[in-house]
Amino acid sequence: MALTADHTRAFYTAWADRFAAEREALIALDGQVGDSDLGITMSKGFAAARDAVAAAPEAGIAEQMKLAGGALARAAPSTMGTLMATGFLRGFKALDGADTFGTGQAATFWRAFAEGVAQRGKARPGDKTVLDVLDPIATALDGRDDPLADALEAATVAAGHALEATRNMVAQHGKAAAFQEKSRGLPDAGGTVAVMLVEVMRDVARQL
Amino acid sequence: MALTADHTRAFYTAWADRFAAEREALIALDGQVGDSDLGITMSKGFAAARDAVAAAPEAGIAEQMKLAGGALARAAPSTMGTLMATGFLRGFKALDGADTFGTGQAATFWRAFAEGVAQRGKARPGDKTVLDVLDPIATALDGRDDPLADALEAATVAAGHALEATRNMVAQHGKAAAFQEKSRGLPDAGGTVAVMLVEVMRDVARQL
Amino acid sequence: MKKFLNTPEAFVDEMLDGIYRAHPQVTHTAGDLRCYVTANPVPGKVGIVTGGGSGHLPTFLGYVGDGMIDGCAVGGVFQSPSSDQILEVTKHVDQGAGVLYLYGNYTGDIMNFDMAGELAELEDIATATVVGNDDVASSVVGEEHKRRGVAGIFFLYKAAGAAAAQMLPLTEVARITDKARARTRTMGVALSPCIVPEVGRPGFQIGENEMEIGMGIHGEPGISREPLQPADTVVDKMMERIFAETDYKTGDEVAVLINGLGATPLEELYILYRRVAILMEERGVTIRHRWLGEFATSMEMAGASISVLHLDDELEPLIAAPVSTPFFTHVGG
Amino acid sequence: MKKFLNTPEAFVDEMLDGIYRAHPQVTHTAGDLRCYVTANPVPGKVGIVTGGGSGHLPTFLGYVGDGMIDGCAVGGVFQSPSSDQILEVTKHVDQGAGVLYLYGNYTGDIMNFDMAGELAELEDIATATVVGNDDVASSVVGEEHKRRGVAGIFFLYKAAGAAAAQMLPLTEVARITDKARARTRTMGVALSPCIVPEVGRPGFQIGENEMEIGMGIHGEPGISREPLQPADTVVDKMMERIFAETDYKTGDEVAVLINGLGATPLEELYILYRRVAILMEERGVTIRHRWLGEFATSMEMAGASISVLHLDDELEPLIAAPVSTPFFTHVGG
Ligand SMILES: Nc1ncnc2c1ncn2[C@@H]1O[C@H](COP(=O)(O)OP(=O)(O)O)[C@@H](O)[C@H]1O
Ligand SMILES: Nc1ncnc2c1ncn2[C@@H]1O[C@H](COP(=O)(O)OP(=O)(O)O)[C@@H](O)[C@H]1O
Ligand SMILES: [Mg+2]
Ligand SMILES: [Mg+2]
Ligand SMILES: [Mg+2]
Ligand SMILES: [Mg+2]
Repeated sequence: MALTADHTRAFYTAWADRFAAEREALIALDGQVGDSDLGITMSKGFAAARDAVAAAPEAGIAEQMKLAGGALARAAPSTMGTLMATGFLRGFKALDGADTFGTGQAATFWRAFAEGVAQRGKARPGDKTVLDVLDPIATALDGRDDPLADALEAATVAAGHALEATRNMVAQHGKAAAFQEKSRGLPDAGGTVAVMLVEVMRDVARQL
Repeated sequence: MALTADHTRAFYTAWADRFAAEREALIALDGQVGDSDLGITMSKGFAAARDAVAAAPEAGIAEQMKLAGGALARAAPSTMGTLMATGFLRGFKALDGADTFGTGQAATFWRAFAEGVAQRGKARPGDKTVLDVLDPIATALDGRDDPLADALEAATVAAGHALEATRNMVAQHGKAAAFQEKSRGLPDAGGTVAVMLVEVMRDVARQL
Repeated sequence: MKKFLNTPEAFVDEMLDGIYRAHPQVTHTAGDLRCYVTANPVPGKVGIVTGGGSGHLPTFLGYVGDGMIDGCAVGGVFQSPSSDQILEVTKHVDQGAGVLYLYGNYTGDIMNFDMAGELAELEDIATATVVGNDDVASSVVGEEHKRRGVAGIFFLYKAAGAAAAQMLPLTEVARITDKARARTRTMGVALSPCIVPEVGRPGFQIGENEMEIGMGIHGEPGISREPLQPADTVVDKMMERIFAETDYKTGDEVAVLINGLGATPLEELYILYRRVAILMEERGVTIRHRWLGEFATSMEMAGASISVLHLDDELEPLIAAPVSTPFFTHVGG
Repeated sequence: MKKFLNTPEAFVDEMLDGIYRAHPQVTHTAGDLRCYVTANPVPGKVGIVTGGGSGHLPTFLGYVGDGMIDGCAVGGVFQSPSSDQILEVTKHVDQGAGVLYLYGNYTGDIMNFDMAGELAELEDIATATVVGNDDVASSVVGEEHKRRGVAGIFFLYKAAGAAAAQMLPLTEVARITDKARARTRTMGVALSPCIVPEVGRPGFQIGENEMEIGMGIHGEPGISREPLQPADTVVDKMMERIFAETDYKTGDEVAVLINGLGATPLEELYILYRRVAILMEERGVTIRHRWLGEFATSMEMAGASISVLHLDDELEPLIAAPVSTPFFTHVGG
């Protein structure tokens, strides 16, 4: 079943809840090879995104993404906050006018999201960034035509594997880059966020 | 036996040794209701006094006191350093020209010392200062005519009692004054130095 | 966490409120306390806008004022300001001559300044960008573009501000600032961590007798963790890295900044400076200007950094020029 | 003990060596690094001499410079300078108009300045003395002569320096300085101890969540030890003591100094200032001048103090006057 704008609204509440719950875990994760702010920025950013979407009951599927992107950019202008903002804004552009959100739209959304992040962050695959999880998510959804929940389940599994694979990479960007070899063995913090993003989307799709 | 200038010279080495040995103990004592510097200033000051006296082999009994006073004033210009300097300089004035140092001279020295400290510090008896030990030392020596070592033994005993008595006083001067009632129960730090001063003088007198 | 604050969430905005109450020389725009601008704009002058995370006072906003820079987009503690905020500051300080973006080399800041620059272009405001990357410890020679920006940005603000005050065009201001950038090197050493208010605990641990040479101002790891050594040895180790990649010749002139990271007493900074002065003297290099104190901090972190700008005839008078901001005054000369 | 130093014994003299290397505006006399004097004496002006222990930079020597004071006898950490050193500084700065001794109320300093004054008299140099005693926490009303001198001495230097710069005679400079003294009040709060280099361990302990209101700048005990509270509450408690013994009326003007003790970030000082500004506003009192930063420290102690000078028509222009020292610059106004 494809979702309507009334359904996709639930994504934003669920993301806000999830990142509120993961606040401490993400602080700890970013603290290992970063500056410990990831839990703060993600919980703040997605709370703001939820509020922005909730404040616009008329907003369509794509507009919700635009509102969320703007809210993220303002409330969480850290590296990940800005990248997530860019991703949602690209999603808005790619899906502008869409009435439903099914497997095809999900594939379009995640591809646009990943490309926006790639352009904004100038990272390449293998640099141990969020991109190393976003890209496999988009690829997993590419050309599928099974129901949304099933497709997102596959994407979630791919995301999990991709995150595991970041353990063997050495960070090339952001504050983690300074840790060099010490970053090896740890999953990328931004990639962990990407896994949560797609997990939550899958859970919401399942329940509807 | 009355001492000559060659003998009194030994006071300064012995004081320097004693205050070097007591450095940590005096730091700890001053630390309880003060700023922990007493061990540093007394060890530095009396080392300087020893060196000043050693550098002037011709100096008479009173001149040694003048040299020690000047050295203390320069090397240890803390409260106690300055008071001790004042005491020695008053001793010099009171004994100027003396050829021997016997019980009578010791009485003169300690009285002048105590009076100098009283004037410089403007403390009154009972204020819980070094004066509460210096004054009893001078009084114990007043009018005695027994041998120097015996007289100084009596002065040392008096000093010990006087120091004990400072436990019941509340500090009115210097950094300890801020501790008010908390200073009760503790012996005065400056008074402890005065006891050491007279103990060392007694020990040197005994050995000669 | 022992800090004077009311709530971690209000930390930045109450700090800003305090600053505006204290200093009529600065104000804010767009109804946002975090869009910090000079109250004395100079018509026709190139605007200089900086920005970055809070927690580094007087960096970054402290250099907004007469003769220095014009605006600062203020982020949360150790967080970038948003592109919207940068844009608002840009619009406010633009006097028709364009705006120089001058900030430190951190991913979040770069992305947001880039976004703001794209938006400013749509509003017909020309921008140029210089990104401070003076931290020698953060990447090797040949990879300077990966280096973090730290206290040395002070010299860039000084040079850029003086160049703009001479009413030079944007390209010239950017060229001169970039030259100052290329000639500035910093090495830091940390003795203790700091605490981000909203995190509430230290970002890293460091042993009672340890120091970390090359640590970044957000606690990014440095080159080596070692037992604390005598001050002169610490300076020698730091300056060795700076000397290794500079070509000071006898008779050359430099400007030196000895910066405390937050909890290091000024007394100790002078002990460090003494050794730097001796090392420069040995090389026949003249320290023409020097500043000591807190210029780019990490809140209550203990430690220090040494920045050196290799002067030339063009940069020297710019560094010497008088400036007056609420946080930094130089009477000139 | 985590300090940048070579040996505890060399701490003060190497710091001074660093200062002289950095700042040609000051020099020393009598072949003694610790006899610190301005390099720009003003003929015929009343000289102002201060002194006291090291470990409080920029207090005391940092106020020696143009428009402020003329000399400083520098003691060991938290120790008085000697009477000889005070005398040497006195002789050097005397320009025939006499010398004002201006220092903080500590027994060691008093005794040594008194001795120096007696010696100066023998050399036909007239001296007058004003002893700063602004620390409200250190004794009750009626016993003000027992109060310690802390950061508020900054205002006394400022007033005295400006009065002397107007070429007023010694008695007038002393009268004005004493008026500033009588109208200055300070309250401090400490969050952590500091370490005297030669001692090597903290002078006192304070719990992870405790603060001590009223603690002195050498760690002297204050009024109460309590759990750390929100910044506004801390300010309210401190200001309550100051308001209790001052008679500010609507329309009155004050100067405020928010002073960091050494390890407290500037961000937090602005949060404290914000609340002070609100409290003054509530009373209709104008903060005509304010300074925030480190003015009288206890090395690496965390904490802050608030000083208030109740201005009047005579003091206001003196506080506003421009000054320039290596450690403090005020452009005037
Ligand atoms: N240039 C980049 N491109 C894409 N992702 C990046 C880039 N730099 C960092 N990241 C991602 O950002 C994550 C850290 O995010 P965040 O904590 O917000 O960074 P910071 O605190 O440095 O601003 C990293 O784990 C990585 O996934
Ligand atoms: N006004 C005074 N007159 C006499 N003795 C004093 C006075 N004030 C303090 N003292 C003595 O000085 C001792 C402390 O000496 P010291 O540690 O040198 O003081 P500070 O560190 O405050 O300069 C006290 O224990 C007391 O005996
Ligand atoms: Mg981070
Ligand atoms: Mg003491
Ligand atoms: Mg961050
Ligand atoms: Mg002392």
